[in-house]
Amino acid sequence: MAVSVRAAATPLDVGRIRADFPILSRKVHGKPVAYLDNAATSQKPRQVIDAMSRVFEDHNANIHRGVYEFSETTTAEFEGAREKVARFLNAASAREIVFVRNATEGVNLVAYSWGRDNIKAGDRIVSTVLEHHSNFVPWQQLAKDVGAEIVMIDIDDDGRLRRDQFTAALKGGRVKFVAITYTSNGLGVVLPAKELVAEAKAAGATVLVDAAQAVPHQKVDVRDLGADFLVFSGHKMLAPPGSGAVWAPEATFERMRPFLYGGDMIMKVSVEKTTWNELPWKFEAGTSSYVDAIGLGAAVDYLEAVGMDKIHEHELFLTGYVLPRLEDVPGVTIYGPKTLDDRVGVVSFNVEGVHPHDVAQIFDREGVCVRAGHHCNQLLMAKLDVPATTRASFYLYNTTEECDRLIGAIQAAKKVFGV
Amino acid sequence: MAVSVRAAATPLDVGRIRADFPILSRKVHGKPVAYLDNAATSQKPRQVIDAMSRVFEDHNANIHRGVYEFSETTTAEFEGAREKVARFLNAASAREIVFVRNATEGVNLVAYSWGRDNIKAGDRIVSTVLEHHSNFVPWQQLAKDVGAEIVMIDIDDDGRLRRDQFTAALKGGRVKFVAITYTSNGLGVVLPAKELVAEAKAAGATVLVDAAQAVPHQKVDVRDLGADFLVFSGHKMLAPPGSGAVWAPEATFERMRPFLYGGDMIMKVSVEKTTWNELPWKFEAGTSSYVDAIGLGAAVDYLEAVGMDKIHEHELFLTGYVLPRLEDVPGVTIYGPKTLDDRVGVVSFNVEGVHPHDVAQIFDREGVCVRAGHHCNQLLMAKLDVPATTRASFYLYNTTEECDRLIGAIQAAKKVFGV
Amino acid sequence: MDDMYRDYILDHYKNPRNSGDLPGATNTYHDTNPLCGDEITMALLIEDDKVKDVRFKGRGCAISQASASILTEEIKGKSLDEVKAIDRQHVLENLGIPISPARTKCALLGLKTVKGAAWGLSEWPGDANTAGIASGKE
Amino acid sequence: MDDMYRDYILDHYKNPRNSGDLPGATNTYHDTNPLCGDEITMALLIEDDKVKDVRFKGRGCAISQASASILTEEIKGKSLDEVKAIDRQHVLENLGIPISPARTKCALLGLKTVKGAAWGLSEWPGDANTAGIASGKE
Ligand SMILES: Cc1ncc(COP(=O)(O)O)c(C=O)c1O
Ligand SMILES: Cc1ncc(COP(=O)(O)O)c(C=O)c1O
Repeated sequence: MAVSVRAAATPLDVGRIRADFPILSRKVHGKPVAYLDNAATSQKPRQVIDAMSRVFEDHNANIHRGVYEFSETTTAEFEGAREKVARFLNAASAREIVFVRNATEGVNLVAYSWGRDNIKAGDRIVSTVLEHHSNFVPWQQLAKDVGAEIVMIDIDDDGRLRRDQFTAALKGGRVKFVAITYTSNGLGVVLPAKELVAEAKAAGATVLVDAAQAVPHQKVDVRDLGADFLVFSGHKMLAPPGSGAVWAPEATFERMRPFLYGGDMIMKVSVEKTTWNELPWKFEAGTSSYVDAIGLGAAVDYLEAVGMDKIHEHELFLTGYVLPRLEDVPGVTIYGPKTLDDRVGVVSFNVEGVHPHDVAQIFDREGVCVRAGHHCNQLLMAKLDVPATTRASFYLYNTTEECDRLIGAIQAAKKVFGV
Repeated sequence: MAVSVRAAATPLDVGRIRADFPILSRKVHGKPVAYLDNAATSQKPRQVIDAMSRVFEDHNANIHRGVYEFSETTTAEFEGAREKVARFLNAASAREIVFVRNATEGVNLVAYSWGRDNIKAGDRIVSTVLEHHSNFVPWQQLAKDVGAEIVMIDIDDDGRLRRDQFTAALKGGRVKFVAITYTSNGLGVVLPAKELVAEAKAAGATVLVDAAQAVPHQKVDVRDLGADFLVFSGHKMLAPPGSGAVWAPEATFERMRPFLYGGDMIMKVSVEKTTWNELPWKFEAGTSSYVDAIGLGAAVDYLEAVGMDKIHEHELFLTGYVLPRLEDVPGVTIYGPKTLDDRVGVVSFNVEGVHPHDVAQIFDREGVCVRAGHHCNQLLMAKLDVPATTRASFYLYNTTEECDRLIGAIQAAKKVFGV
Repeated sequence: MDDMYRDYILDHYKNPRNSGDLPGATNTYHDTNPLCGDEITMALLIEDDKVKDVRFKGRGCAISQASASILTEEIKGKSLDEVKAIDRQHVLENLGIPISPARTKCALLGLKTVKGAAWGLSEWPGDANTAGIASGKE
Repeated sequence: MDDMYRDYILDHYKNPRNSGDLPGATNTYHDTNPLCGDEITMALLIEDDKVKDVRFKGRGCAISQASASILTEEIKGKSLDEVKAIDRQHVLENLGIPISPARTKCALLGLKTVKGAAWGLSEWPGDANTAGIASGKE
């Protein structure tokens, strides 16, 4: 990343960006909302909301088979969204982009369709304690079903992946598959995904990269990354829930059996035999969530117009602003790296004497929205030996003023609990 | 159904209903749009569009785990939508409703989760030539994978299911599973689903009913029907694409393994073992399409306010209006029943000398949207021995004037082709 | 909110009543709310079908711990039948603060463990909803 | 639209040129567009690397049949290399009417069968898009 991570100012015109998000002018319990739960889901700009309503108001029709204007227009917008996603990820073609509901469905698609045919008894699957449940449980269950073995890679005290363990696991042999996250949703750590992929591939493994927390926050280039599969969700990047994609090279998708069977993914059906549609439709059965996908296309337009490098820099600016202030509050423990290297704007912490749920509840009264819990990271919680953490996570529309309110809300919680 | 099927007038105030659908005032090629492709997907009323935008503008947050107002409000609306769907179907509880993207995903959920564990080599699966690909291909592929056998039930010349064949198939023994549609999307035939379910269950089979064309058009009561599984899509019933559900009794869902694995469907995750969340969340992995589901809740409200019996009667009124006029056009062949008994407002036909694609293209110029093709019914097309049909399908907002324009468009097509 | 962290709630949280081990307990039940990490072990000493004594150990949020603490005070001396009859509504009312759906499981974990102990369970019998105790989704 | 069903298109549809069997054909290729049921069998008589004669049989929409008919007129007498070089753009322009994405496969089925025959294929080699012939989704 050629981004200065010590920026003393943000490169974004945040005021102008905020004006695009209707929800950001809302009040909660009489206070302006400070939405700091972006790792869970992002808010949506007017441009995305309108792109979706416009379909319904102007030219809604089922896609792909209608020989009439509405259907052709909607199909063009839907396939146009796919082109945008392909371009955004620097994919070789739109045929490498399969739309799914979310990153979770994407991982499961790969597990059912590629995994069941390729992972055998005795094979090893490498995963990490940083994984979101969505990129661990599908592999755990597949391993159980076929008799494969899961090898877990740990983190160091700073929350960084134990590269030595990763290398040793690959050296151990029999590693058929590696499931790694690009960016940890629990700690904000960015993994050296490109290096890990190269190392895994050199050892003969197939690699899936969970980019659910990467694609929204940094420029991700699938050709540069070199993985076999990459998944992400639209709802974390200004798009509606219900949008997301699996990327894979065409040759990989071609060799895979379909996942869901039904309308639109078939070519010819007879009682005896069915043949499949071309890519990417072979993997999209039934009526797509086409309005959500069109929303994703509008979100990509929005993010590109702002600039991914600037968004990343803005988040690091906020993280750099909040970390020292957080460290200054007595009784606060921060989990994960305290520097800005290889990091995104996710800050997990706990307040001594106050359970994260109580922290979040008191924050809510202050209009500050954060997440409290295990963040679908129970393996990480076990490693950190805490039941839960409080997590603040930033996006392009957040401000230092909101960071101040976060610190203020911690003071409020400490006051209520007398700690 | 206690509905008079010979109604000479509609029970609906269609003008008032149309005012709720912004798209219906659109023009296509200079003509007011006559949207007659409702079996493919329906249009959306302002109430549904607004319910969705409101989430984004007012209280969007990821559901289920947020201890703050936005998340609690969105969760309440999402789970409220589930309650509405449960009530609409007369389900015993909201825990019987699993949200999925569409009917197709619903069938696949049952095939992967129930089917793989219960259908064995040598078992028979009964299906029909009326099935949409989405309720045939998943079973065909499962049968292939496990070595089960598919038994197809034919239709008579009127498009009605061959009850004798159905009974004989069950008598033949070894029938483990029956996959039947409630209503044919190709011919508009309503099957005697309750009787078929009872007969199949008496023979010891498990039954899935594809209600994708039933739930939008008639009152469907899952308790009365008595099936083991029922699936439908929201987008055909005024709701956005991306919404839909699988219904099954709790005990059935309890006994099934999960389908998709990941966030939100788990209870406790450790490296060794994962336990599942309660119903229905056990089957909803990752971030739900919660805004689409909230749209489905608003659609159910709308349909209930209008009244399902009246909607059904209105569609039969239009069908009764159009069928004789269609029969009067020389060169037109109608497929499916020409009476109004056990029927919905789907009318399939061909015009001699004009391919359905050319028919639909010329209709488009007249502002009339219909579907031309195989309607994901290739087994039915083979049975009818036609490559494709032209299909007009009605919903609560259609009018006799639009029916007249349909007939006029046929005349236009005939004129262009000189037939 | 201010309503939620009332003095008596915070007092029960910081100074839980009937806290600790109960040597000689006849019925013990442990449960967790894995979604937020709340944990409670409830120990009862039952004699003549009555709750002769009760102690609990736990960790978790103020709501779960205060609710358990309040409940232990209430059940001491009650008959087993009375304890089994306590319902969620009662517990929520007794807490005396507004509980949002997201916190309901926290507020009811104490009751769940009391019931588990009263019925002499070792594991919870299926869906907590079915048992009419916990509710909603965490 | 009026633009689409021009007289010459309808004429080619109703009176297809080079229609029927071609006894002695050296290269024959059949393909379908399963999504709408269009079918075309293209038969070529190749001599000295030239298309000496061509006939086709088909059923389907006006666009697919007229496009095939027009194409047969064009390729007769051409060298194999010239035929192999015909691209989709040329066929669409030659048709002379606006073709929407939904109808592109109809318009290009004729070309696909001509190419299949010219290359002496028995089955299409993978994805039609890859082969640079058909396009978009039906
Ligand atoms: C009878 C029937 N079943 C299933 C489906 C599939 O619905 P979806 O595409 O929404 O999954 C349809 C839609 O055309 C249908 O008509
Ligand atoms: C790293 C990571 N992977 C996967 C997911 C799952 O995303 P979704 O719930 O959209 O499927 C998340 C979302 O929290 C995530 O942060």
